[in-house]
Amino acid sequence: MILNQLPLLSLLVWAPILGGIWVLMAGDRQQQTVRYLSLIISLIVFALSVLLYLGFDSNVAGMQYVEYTSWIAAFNINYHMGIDGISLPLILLTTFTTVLVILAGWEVIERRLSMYMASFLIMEGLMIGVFSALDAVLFYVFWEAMLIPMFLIIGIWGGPRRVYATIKFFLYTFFGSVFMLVSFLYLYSQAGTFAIHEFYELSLPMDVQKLIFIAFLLAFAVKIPMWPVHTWLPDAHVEAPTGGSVILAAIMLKMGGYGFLRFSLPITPDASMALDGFMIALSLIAVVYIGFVAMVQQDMKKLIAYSSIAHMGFVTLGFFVIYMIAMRSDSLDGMVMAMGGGMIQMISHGFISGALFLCVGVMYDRMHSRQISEYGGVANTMPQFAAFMMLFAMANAGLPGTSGFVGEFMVILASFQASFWIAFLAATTMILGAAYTLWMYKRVIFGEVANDNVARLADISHREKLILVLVAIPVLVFGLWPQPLFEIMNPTLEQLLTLAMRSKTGGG
Amino acid sequence: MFEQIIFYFFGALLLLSALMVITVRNPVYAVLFLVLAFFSSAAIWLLLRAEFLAIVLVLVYVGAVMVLFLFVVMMLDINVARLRAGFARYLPVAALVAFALVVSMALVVGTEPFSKSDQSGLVSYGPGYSNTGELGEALFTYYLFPFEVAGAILLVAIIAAIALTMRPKRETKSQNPDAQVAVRRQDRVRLVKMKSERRDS
Amino acid sequence: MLTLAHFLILAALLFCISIAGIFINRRNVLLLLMCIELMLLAVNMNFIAFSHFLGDIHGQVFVFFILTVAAAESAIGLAILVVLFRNRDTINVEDLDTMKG
Amino acid sequence: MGVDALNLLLPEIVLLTLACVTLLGDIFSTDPHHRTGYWLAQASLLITAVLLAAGYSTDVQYAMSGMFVSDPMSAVLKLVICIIGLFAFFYSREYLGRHQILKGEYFVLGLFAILGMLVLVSANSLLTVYLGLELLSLSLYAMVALHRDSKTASEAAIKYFVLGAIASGMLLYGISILYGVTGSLELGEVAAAIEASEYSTLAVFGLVFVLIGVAFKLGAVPFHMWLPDVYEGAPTSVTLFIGSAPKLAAFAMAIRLFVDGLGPLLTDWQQMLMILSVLSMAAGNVIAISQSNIKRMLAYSTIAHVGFLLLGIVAGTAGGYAGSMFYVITYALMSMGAFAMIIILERRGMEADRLQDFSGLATRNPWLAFLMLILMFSMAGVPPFLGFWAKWFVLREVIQAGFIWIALLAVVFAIIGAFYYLRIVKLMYFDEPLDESEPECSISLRAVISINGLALLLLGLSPGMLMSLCVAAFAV
Amino acid sequence: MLAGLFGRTLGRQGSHWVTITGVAIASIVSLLVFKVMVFDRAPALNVTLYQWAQMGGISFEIGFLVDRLTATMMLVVTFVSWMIHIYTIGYMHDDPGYQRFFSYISLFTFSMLMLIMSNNFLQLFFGWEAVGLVSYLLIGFWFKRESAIFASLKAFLVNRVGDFGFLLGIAAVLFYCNSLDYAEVFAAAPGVADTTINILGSAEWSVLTFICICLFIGAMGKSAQVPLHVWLPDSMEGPTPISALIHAATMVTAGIFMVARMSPLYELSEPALSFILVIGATTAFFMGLLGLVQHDIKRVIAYSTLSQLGYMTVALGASAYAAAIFHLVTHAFFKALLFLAAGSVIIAMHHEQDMRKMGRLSRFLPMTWLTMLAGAIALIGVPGTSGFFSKDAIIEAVHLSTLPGAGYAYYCVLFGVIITALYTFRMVFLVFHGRDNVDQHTKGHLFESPPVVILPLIVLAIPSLFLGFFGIGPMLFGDYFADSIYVAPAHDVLGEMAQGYHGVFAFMLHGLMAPAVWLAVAGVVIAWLMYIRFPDLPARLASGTGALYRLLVNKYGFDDFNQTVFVKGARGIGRVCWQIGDVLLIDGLLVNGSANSVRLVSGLVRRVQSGYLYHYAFAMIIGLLLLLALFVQDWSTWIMQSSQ
Repeated sequence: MILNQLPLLSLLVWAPILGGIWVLMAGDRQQQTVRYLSLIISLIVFALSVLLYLGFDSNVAGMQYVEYTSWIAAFNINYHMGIDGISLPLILLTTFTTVLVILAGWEVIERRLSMYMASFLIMEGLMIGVFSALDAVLFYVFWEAMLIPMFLIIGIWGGPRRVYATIKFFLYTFFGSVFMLVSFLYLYSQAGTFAIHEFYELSLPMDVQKLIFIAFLLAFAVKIPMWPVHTWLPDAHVEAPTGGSVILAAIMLKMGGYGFLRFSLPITPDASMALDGFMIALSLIAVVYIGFVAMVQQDMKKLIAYSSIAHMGFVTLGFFVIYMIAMRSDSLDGMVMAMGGGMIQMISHGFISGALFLCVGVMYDRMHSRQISEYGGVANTMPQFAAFMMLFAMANAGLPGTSGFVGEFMVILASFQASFWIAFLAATTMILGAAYTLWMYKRVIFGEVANDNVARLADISHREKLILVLVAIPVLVFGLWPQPLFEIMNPTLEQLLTLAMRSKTGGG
Repeated sequence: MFEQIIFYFFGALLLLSALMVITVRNPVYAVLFLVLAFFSSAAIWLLLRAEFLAIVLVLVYVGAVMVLFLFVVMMLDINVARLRAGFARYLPVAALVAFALVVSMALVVGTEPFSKSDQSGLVSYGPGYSNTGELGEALFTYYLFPFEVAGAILLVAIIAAIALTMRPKRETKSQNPDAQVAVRRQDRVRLVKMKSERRDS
Repeated sequence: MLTLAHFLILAALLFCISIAGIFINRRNVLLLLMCIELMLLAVNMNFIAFSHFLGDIHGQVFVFFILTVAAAESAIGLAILVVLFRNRDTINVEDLDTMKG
Repeated sequence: MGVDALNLLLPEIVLLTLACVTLLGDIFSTDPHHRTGYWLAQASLLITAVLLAAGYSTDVQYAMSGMFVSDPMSAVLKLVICIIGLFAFFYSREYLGRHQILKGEYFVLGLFAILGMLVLVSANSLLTVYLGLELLSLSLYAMVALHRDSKTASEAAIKYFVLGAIASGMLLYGISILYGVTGSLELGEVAAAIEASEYSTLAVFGLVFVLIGVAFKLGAVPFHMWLPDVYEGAPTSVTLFIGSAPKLAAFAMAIRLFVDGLGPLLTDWQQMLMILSVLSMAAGNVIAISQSNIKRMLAYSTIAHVGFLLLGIVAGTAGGYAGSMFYVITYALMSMGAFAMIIILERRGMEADRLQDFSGLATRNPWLAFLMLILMFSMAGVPPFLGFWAKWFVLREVIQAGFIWIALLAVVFAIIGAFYYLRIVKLMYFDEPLDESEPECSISLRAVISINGLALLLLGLSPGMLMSLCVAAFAV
Repeated sequence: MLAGLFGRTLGRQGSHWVTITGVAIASIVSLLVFKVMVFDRAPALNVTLYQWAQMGGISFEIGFLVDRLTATMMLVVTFVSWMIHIYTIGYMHDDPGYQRFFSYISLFTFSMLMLIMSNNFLQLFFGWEAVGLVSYLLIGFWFKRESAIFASLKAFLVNRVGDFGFLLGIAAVLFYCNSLDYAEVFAAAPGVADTTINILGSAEWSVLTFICICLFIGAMGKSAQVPLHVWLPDSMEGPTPISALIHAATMVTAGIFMVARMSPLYELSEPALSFILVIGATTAFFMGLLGLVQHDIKRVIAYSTLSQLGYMTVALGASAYAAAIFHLVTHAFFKALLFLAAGSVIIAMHHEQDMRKMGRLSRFLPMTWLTMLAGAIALIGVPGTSGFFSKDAIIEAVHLSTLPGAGYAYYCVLFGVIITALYTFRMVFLVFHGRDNVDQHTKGHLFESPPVVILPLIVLAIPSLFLGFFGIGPMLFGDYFADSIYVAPAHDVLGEMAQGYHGVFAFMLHGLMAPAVWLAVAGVVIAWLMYIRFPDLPARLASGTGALYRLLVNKYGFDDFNQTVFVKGARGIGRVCWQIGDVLLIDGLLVNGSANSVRLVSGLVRRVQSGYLYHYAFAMIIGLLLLLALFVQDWSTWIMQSSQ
């Protein structure tokens, strides 16, 4: 169809970036125009992504909207982009979230507004680039470049310890990704190209695969983040401005998961199979250990950050439990369910954690405190807000009917097919998750009005209500009817499984 | 035999004076010992049938460069006494390093093929041979390019030396005629209008 | 009889002496310059010896250039030394530590 | 020697002549601002650059009885050197004016230094290598000391001079040994002779001394000691000059000596350089963290970068050399920009060389801050800036050559290095300015630095052309 | 039927009218359904609405299954909920959260229907959690009351513990039966009957047992069986209508319903059945005991609810599903009745719930007193009342059951009866008769509740008294649940009872012969002695049996145990993990540690750059020596030469 002729992906990547530069040029003189300009740009991009979705053929497993032009001829590096069933939802998530973030920063940000908006727009473009790059170098460029705006966002508009947090964030992620670069280069030296799908065909000996896998692991585990390389996340989240936290939680973390699907599993299947126990163990630690840690947090954002880690534990669990399923009971359905569960978990976590951060932001803008102890009885003064927050809290606790439930449900069901104990530990999240989320909710929202600051709180404005409603819709829709997502993903996932299940050690 | 005597004598002299250069208290003596070192090495070069370079070394180098050194030494009146304090402290480590270096260099240079006795000793050229001529020929044909570059280097040296050390004399009072001619009245005389003060008695 | 090795070892010794001189004396920059002259002398010795034993004039030409350059070098070096002395009234090496770390 | 030789040498000859013209023109003009000297110098560089660009050809030609070679590498490097010279003079002018050291000699010496680089870049004989090196170094010594009334400058000069003289003495000693072993000075013949002879030990012995000469010029650990002091002490404009162009020449020197001259000893100098490069990366990155003077910090970062670019040579393949070449060009652009930024930021004749001078720049002048941000991230090797591609290229070659562990080491140090670049960005963007004053500098200066900074971004977005140039340089 | 979705944001009046009409419609519709199902003998209808998700071969769907069982439940749920809507108008009319309340209970009705009408596990779980959510919301309805929100959190978490098992059960079902649809699962169940699962060590479990027990853990959470009962008494912090609707009539019976629904599975696993039996019996007896020492009127009823649930569970365990459901139905009515009556007392006493502050109220609240009495006798199972039939049936069933643990269960339920009678009439006497402890102020304006409150009481009182009379025949011994409940021949206790069943009156006579009735009577008598005749007896008794009494007052220490072990423990672990694991080890040691060490090193190394020329030169020389030593020296030859 006509859409396939249009270079939609390039538009998606470059429109926000150029738009961001435009916004930057507009300067801080007339803030209102800056706001509307950036809002319009983000809306346009979102519309484009919707076009993308409409034109997407969910029966095809392979890449669509492929664009291919030579970039650096000397080394056969190409501007090669395309999307499949796992990148499309993430792109949609990205564009959607950016709109929210821009709305969220509407009146809150006064200092260097244009720069704020611009960095978010530019980051949007880069993130879409990450999700649609099919050339390893291109992917890496987007992947790293994305750090710069985030670094600034946290550092400029962040909280008191922002400098520590942002430098920690940057170095952590940088640390992870350089090893990925090295392994890309190694793969290139073997395959003679940077095309990712060529890497898939490459056959490598076991020990090499393990090394590459570990290099990838460093990069993606830091991003996702997995225990024990997660400690940048709480700091970054706590210090980042609301929008920053939202983007971090909603999209950046997903890149780790995406990376696992796009690189680790297909390129080093044998290593993944060999190390799956290790990965599963880490994931379960993330679920249980972090669950406990989250329970004792005094800072709302920290608590949500830790809960994000726990939830991402499910993602990795879903991705790596497939090998055990294969060993235990060779049921393809189970594996698809595991992976799909992981994917759904990513998407829904994007919405939910984003929403929760927005909620915290709403309160923070009023009270300028994130300490749970300083709140209490907010429901008395902000009933509508309390209702929304209840919804998202429940979603975070994985209540059926919200999208938060779907992923966990799938993953637990699937992991049972691998081993009872994995399922058992994973299912503890039902208790832990409910415990820390609702306990926080109880202490913040319920109870008598704690202090007169709370008493002075005004209920959410129309803008905030709009934002929260916008998020609430997908949370509920995908909770009650996730099928559309599965329709998009299934073919890709099945193909991915075949890639992840074969052995590549032969001959290499 | 005669050559060996000469070699060992001047070699010893060379090393000795070099040692003196780095050990004597007074920089002036140091320079003079350096001159001595140059002389003795010139002698050894003669032994190696490099007359022109030997001469150049003595005339140009000693005659110009060393004198320059002396000049500078004299110009900057340096407190000789302070210059050697705590000298012995560093002697051992220096000696150690130097020795290590000597060993590692001598090992290579000494044990390698150069010491093979089959190699003919010092050759002597016939009467018709002119070292200078050879040198000049090579220099102005084969080595034209380096020669030019060397010229540039000398030019740089000149420029640098002047730019660094020459300072316009401030004490001399020179006059500037055209400034004097160009001067106008109002530059010199300033007329001030003021109310005449009332003298009250 | 004299072999190439004799001259080379002589040069090597000279070289080592000059190097020792460079950090044996911690006071006078001037002496450093002299040590450098010695070093060049050693090199020249090498070249001439080689060129003689190889029966090849190029070595001597090289020495010629070295002498030229060394002259220029010492000129500049002394100029810098003078500037230094004008600025700080000392050429004591141990006083030249305003920049460190 | 025929006409073709003259054609080959034309740029050098023209530059030499014009340098002399500049000298005279400056002497005979009484202009206190030395406009004549300045513009003559710029013109001569421009002409040379044009000639070089016009004379670019991908085949290798020898001239001057084989002492002069012109090949793609030399062509590219010379061109870049001239361009950098243009920029450097441009940046220098106002600075010199502010510090009362605006002299014609400055530009003349600069021209001669560049001439020396050109000679060095296309030297094909041990002799011309030595002479080119000396021409370059002597001019630089003088330029450093040119700020006559500055204590630090003269101290830096004397340190630079003494150590440099020692280094060149060692280089000479090595050359003499090589000459003794091979009985020749022309690099090709040297290589052939070493290939033929069985006494490799002596050759390696010579190699060690030669290598020290090169390492000193590049500033590789442990022959780097001069670098921080000179960078800090010298007038910033001179630091800018020293920090950029001569590195290219030194790289060329390394290639000439090791690859052209001592190719047969590949494995030996590979190992030596490996040690040096790892040491350099470690020392440079680690020490830079604890610096408070930005010129000094950049000096240490230079050392680290040198370590990285040595890796390409360590790889020992044509690709590796191309990688290093790309790296050194990139590095020259970056460091030039960084030092230029220091020049631009200085206020009321106050050197802006403390880190604090950068704090809050983003509020004082967003555009300059943005340029500096580009420079810093580029140095840290973050895409999409050019610095990333440089690291990428070198790493690629190192891995191609199979030194994966070295590559891992390199990236780890790169991470450590990222920290102090980030710190500058942090100062500019996250901290409050010490004073609200706008940096006073001419529009033209801003324009040029903008070109410089954006070049890093744009080249970073499409590095293909430059890369293929570098690859072509070693395709023969 | 989805009336619950209305009435969110309308005004006060609007909200209750909309919701009530909604629920009314719902109940009428369900009445129709009931009729269609029961009297017209229509086949069960099983429809699929839409596909929820499709993963590989497995497809999750949302659909409805309506059969007799469902119909019965629907009727009960909608009817009771209707009554309670009406009641609420009176009870809550001066509460700020009026609309909120209505929307909640309608939502609850919706999700309850969702639960009982689902045709697959997924949807069951949906409803399961949804009712949990609503009960959480409603217990914490007065969110200003610390105790209330604490109770709500507790309820939700404890339920989560149950759901935890439930989810695992579902996972197992999916794994072994490869589907979540009831029909398919039941079809596949016999096939997997002999497969075993290896949980830990070498213990081989029958898969079905595992599944059943997991599912039952869920039921334990919902239906508040020991040890997951702790939330129910606290849940009385919620408004009384809620206590009546959710925590007596409907939600808590979801577990019972579920097990009955899963009868085809349970029938295949005896261990599971006996497990259920024992749990149920324990609950029935010991929770009843607790009812004796409570002073809060609602808590007393709550504990009685617990023990009644225990009865139902026992019935399930004895695979007398029909009896369980029957008791569920009757219990729904009379317990709702009791609660509402208590509620009206509470209104009258101005939200005073302590029975020690009541007494002699029968004069002021005649209607309440009567209805309460009706509820009471139904509860203790006076012959003729509905409670009598259902409970006796259960006792009989247990008597006949042959499963391991049946004996224990039998005595538990038997003595449960006397306890029931005791605490029920203790309550009645304390509140309505005995010593008058009402302070004058309250007495001043103590008057009967408004008609909207009384009406439901009466309406509920009728079925509580007479439902059993008509119900027992068809429900227990007819083929009422023809296709919706499956009982293995081996366990068909009701079948056996059916042999001895000759009509309602015979059953009553037979009941009179049975010990249960007499025990009940004994209980009443004791209560009368203690609280009317010798009112100071209880105190002495309490002091006499100090230890036992304290044990009861502390509710066997369950709460303290949970508080200390789970809550504190969890926080402790969390703190340890955070402070030591994250902050100290990972951040402190690895992240910042490495950073600091680098900074330290750099601080040290920069010293080398001393600024002294000779040090610099020295460094160069050292470098030279190093390189020479490494690459040039061919030591072996050197040694050779030196040895020559």
